Amino acid sequence: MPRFSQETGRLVATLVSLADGVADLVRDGAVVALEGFTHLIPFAAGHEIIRQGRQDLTLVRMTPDVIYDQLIGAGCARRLVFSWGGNPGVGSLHRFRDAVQHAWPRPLELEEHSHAGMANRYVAGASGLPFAVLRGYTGTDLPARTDNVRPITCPFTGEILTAVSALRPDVTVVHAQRADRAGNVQMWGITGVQKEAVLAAHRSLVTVEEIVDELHPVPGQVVLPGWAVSAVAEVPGGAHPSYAHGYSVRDNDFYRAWDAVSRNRDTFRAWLDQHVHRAGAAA
Amino acid sequence: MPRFSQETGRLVATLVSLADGVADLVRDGAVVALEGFTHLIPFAAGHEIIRQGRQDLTLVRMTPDVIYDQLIGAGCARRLVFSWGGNPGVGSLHRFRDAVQHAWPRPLELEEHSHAGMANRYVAGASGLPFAVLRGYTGTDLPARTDNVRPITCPFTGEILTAVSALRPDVTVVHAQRADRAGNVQMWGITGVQKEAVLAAHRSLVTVEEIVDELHPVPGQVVLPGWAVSAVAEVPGGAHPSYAHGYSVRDNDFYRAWDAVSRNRDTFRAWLDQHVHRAGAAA
Amino acid sequence: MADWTADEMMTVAAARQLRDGAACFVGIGLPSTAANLARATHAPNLVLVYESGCLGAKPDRLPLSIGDGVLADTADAVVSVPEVFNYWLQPGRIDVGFLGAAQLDRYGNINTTVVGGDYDAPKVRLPGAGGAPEIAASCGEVVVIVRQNLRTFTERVDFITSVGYGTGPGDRERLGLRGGGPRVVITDLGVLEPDPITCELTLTRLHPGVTRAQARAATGWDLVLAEGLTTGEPPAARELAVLRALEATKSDGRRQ
Amino acid sequence: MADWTADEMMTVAAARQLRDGAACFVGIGLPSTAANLARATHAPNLVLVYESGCLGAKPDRLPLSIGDGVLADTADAVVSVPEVFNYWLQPGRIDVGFLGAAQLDRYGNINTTVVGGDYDAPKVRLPGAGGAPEIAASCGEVVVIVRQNLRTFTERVDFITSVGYGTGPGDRERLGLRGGGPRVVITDLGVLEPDPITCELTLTRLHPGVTRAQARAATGWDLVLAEGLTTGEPPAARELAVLRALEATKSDGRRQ
Repeated sequence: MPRFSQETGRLVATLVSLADGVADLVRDGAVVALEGFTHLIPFAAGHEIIRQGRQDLTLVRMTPDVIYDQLIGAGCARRLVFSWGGNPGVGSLHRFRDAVQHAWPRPLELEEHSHAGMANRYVAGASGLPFAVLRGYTGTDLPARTDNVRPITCPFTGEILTAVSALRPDVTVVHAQRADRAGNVQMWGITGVQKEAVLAAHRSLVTVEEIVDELHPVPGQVVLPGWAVSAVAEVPGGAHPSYAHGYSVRDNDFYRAWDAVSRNRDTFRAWLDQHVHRAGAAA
Repeated sequence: MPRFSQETGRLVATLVSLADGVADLVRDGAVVALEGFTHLIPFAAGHEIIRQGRQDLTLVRMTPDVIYDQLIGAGCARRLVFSWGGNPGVGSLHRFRDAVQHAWPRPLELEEHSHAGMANRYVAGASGLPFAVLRGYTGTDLPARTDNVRPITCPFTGEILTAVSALRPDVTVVHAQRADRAGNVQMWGITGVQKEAVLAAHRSLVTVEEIVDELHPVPGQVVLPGWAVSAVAEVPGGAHPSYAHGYSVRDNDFYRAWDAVSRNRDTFRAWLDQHVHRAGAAA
Repeated sequence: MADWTADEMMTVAAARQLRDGAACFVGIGLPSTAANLARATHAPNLVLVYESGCLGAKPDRLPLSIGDGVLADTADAVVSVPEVFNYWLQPGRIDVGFLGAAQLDRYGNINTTVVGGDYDAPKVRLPGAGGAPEIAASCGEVVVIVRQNLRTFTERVDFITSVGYGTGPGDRERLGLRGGGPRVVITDLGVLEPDPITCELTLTRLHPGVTRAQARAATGWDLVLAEGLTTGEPPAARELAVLRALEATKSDGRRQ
Repeated sequence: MADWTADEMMTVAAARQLRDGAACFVGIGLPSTAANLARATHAPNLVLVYESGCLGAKPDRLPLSIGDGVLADTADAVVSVPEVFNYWLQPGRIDVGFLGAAQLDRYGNINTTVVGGDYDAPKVRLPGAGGAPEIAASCGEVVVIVRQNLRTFTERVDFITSVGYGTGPGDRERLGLRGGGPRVVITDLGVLEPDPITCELTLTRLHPGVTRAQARAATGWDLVLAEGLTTGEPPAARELAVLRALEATKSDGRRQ
C-alpha cells in the first residue's frame, strides 16, 4: 500500500492516524501479527484494535504476553499462533488460560511452535519461500499438533531435517523509535523478528515514537525503507508498558500488577473499560 | 581455536602476526575463503598466502577479483568456487582467464554458482544445516555443471524449488576495521557475506586496521564475538587496493592499472616479485 | 535451621555448574539468576546468550524479562531473533543451555506445554515451548533447574516439549540431536545426573539437611540413588550475599 | 554527423525506460550509468538497489564498483548480501532489473559465462553469473542493455546464464519464474521488445540515423521488425550534458 507521493514522486508509506491505520489495515477475520520481542511491543495499536471491536482475528506472535492477554480477554481472537505465552518474569497469562481452559469469553484455537520454528516461518515469508528448514521439533510432541511442521530430506546428504511452512500475515503491526516523512522506519536495541514479520506480511502498520525530518544513523539500527511499509502512525509511548530503547524504560511494575488485574474476569473487564475503551483513540 | 585466556579467563581469539596466522590456519590443499564484497577485501592476507607458497588450495569467494587473480597467477589454486570473476568496473581477470583457457601456470578447476546461491551456501554453513533453499538457477545451464545444486520439493505446497549444499571452508579470512584484545571484531559499511563466511568455516582469521582497548558502537556495525573467531592479526591497510570504510578509500586507479599489469605473464610475474615476494611480511 | 532457603541452595548449586568462559543460553527466572550469580562469583567471563538476540550480555542487575534494555546495552552484539537461533544456537556454538520444567521424567524429558486432561482441553495450560526444544537439542549440554516434588517429577510427562534422553540410551543419536542432552538436574533437594549406561536420572548429591527418603518421596518414579551419593556444600557466605544482592535488584526493574 | 555517440544514445534510451519511484536492481557499468542518469533527470526518486546490500543508494558520482563507499554512505539501508537476495530480490520487491549480456538470443536468454569451445575448454571465459540468474527470474521486469552485433545477438547462446523467455511462450510459467522477464532490450542501434504472442524479440524502435538494414545485419537471427516501427528521439541537450558530467566523475573514483 505504499503510495506514489505527488509532492516527492516517490513510493512512500502513508502517514496515518492510529485509528485510521487500524481501521484500514486490520479487518475482522484477518491474520494479524503484532511483533516486538519484549522490547517495542505495539500496545497502543493493540488497544486500538480492541476499541474498534475487531472479531475472529487469527493472532500471530512468538511471545504472546500482556497485549495478547488483553486482546484475547476482549474477545478479538478466534485463533492464536505462537511459541511462548506468558507474562515474562511474572507468570501465567490468566486471560489466555481462561480462554483455553474455559472458552471465556470465547473458545481460542491454538497453533503452537518453538521460537526457532516461528522465527524461521517469518524468515520464509519474508524471503518469498513456501517453507524454511531447521534442526528443530525433533522428538517432541509439537509436530503432531500442527500441519505446519514436516520432515524434509537433504537432497545432498539424505539427512532428515524439519521444514516449517512460511508465515504470511495479512498485516503485521510493529512499534519503532522513529520514521521520516517518507515512511522510512528506524528501530534499534533489541529488534527481535520485526523486520522479518513486516516483510513476511501482505501489509504493515508501524507505530513510532516520533516522525522526524531526517533519520540520523544509530548503532544497532534496523531501517525499513518506506517503500516496504504500508502505513506509519506517530504514537508517542505506543509501546507502554513495554519500552522504546532510548525513549522509555520497561514498566516492570505494570507487568507485575497485571497478574492481579487479569486473574479475575471482572477486574479485567473493569481495567479494559477504564484504560482502553474510555481512553479513546488518544493513545 | 579460540583459547581460554589465562589472564582474563575468557574464551578469546588468539592475537597473532599475519605470518603466523596464515602459517597456522591456511594449509596446503585446504578449502579457503577470502571474503569481502568489494569493500574490506583481505589483500594482505592473500599476499601472505602467496609468500608462504601455499599449493593446491580450493579458493572460495563470491567475487574473485584482483586478489584471486594474483593467487591464481601465483599458482596457489587448484580449484575455484565462485559466482562472479572479474575486475569490477574494469573488465576481465587475465590471470583467471589464462588459467582456465591455457592452464597457466596450472590447470584451474571451476565450480560456479549465482551470487544468491553462494550467499545461501554460506548461510547454510553458518546455520549448521547441510543445505539451503532458494528460488534460483531455474532454467539455466548452471546446475548441469555442479553436484551442489539440486531440486527440492516443498513438503507443504509441492512446489519445486532449488537446494544448494552448505559451504564449510576449512578457513575463512576476512578484513575488518577493528578488534579489541579479546578478539571481538567490529566491521561496518558494506559488510557483505563476511559474518556468514566466518561462521560457516571451521576456523577463521581476521585481519584488522587496528586493535583497540574498547570497541565503541558504530552505526551499521557487525560485531563478531571473540569466541566465534580463531585468530586476529593487526594489519593496517590490509585491504588495499580495496578499502576499509572510515580508514581508507578504494584505490580505483590500482584496479584500472591491474588490467595492463595482468595481461602479460611476465609483467605479472615482475609485479608479484616486486610487490609481494620482496615486500616481505611487512604488508 | 539453616540460614538459607531451599531455593537459594538450588540457585547456588546451579551456578556452581557453570565453568568460567563458557557460552550459556539462559532463559528468565532461576536460570538467569543462577547464571548471573556464577558471573558475579567464580565465572566472571561466562558468556550469557539471551534468546532476545543479546550475545555476551553483562547485566549488573537481574532483568525481569529477556528483553530488558540492560541486556542490549551490555551485550557484545545484539542480533535478530532468527539469527540467534539459526547462526548461534543451531550449529552448537552454545556450551550450556539452562532449562526449567513443569514436568520432568526419569529420562530428563521436559513438559512446559499442558498438564492434565488432554491437549485440546488441558487442566492447566502452560506457556509452551519458547526456545526450549532447540536449546535441549543443540546446546553442548543442558542444565535443568526445577523444584522436586510429585507434581513435577513424574513417571511420564503429559507432553514432550523438549527432549532429554527420550526413551533411553541411543535415542538422541537416533533422533539426530547433536547436543549432549541433560548433564545435570538441580533441584531444591539435591542433584540428579543421568546414569552413564541407562541414561536414567539418578540422585548423585543431596543438599545439606535433605534426606534420601525426602528425595525419594518427592520423585514420581522409583528414584535410583547413585553409589557414592554425597552431600553437597552449603552456600558459602559470599555466594549467599551476592545472590541476595542480585535478587534485590529485581524490584528495581524500572531503573534501566 | 550527430553530436552524440551510439553508446550515449543507448544509455539515454535505457534511462528513459525507468519510471520515477521504481525500485531498480542495478549492476555496474552501463546499467549503473543509465540508472543514475535517470535519477539525475526525470526520475529523481528512483530507488537504486545494489547487490552489495545498499538499498536506496543516491551516489553523486558513478561508482566504479558495486561496493564503493559512496553507495553505503548514501543508502537508506545497508544490509548483508544474503539479505539483499533473500529478503529483497527473491520475493519480487524489485520492480526493474538491469542486465548486460555477452550473448543474447531471440528469446532474451543471456550468456555471461563462456563463449566458444566447450564449457571445460572455452574459447573465452567470461566473469560468470553474479546476481543475474535471480535478477532475471525475480524482478518485476528486466531491461537488457547490450551492443548489437553478430557476436552478441546470436541464434543460440553458448550457455544460458540467465533465462529470458526460454524456448518461447509459457516457458517462464513452466519454470516457475515469477518475474515478468525481459520487457525491453536497449542497444546502440535501437530498441527491441518481445512480441506479445511469440515472445520473440522484435525491433520496435531505431535510434536516429540507424537503418533497418543495419539492425538486421547486426542480428544473428532473422530479425522481425515490428509493425509501427518508429525512430526514437535523439538525446536531449540536458540528457547529454548530465550523462557526460556523470561519466566525468568516473575518473574521480579515489575521492570517496
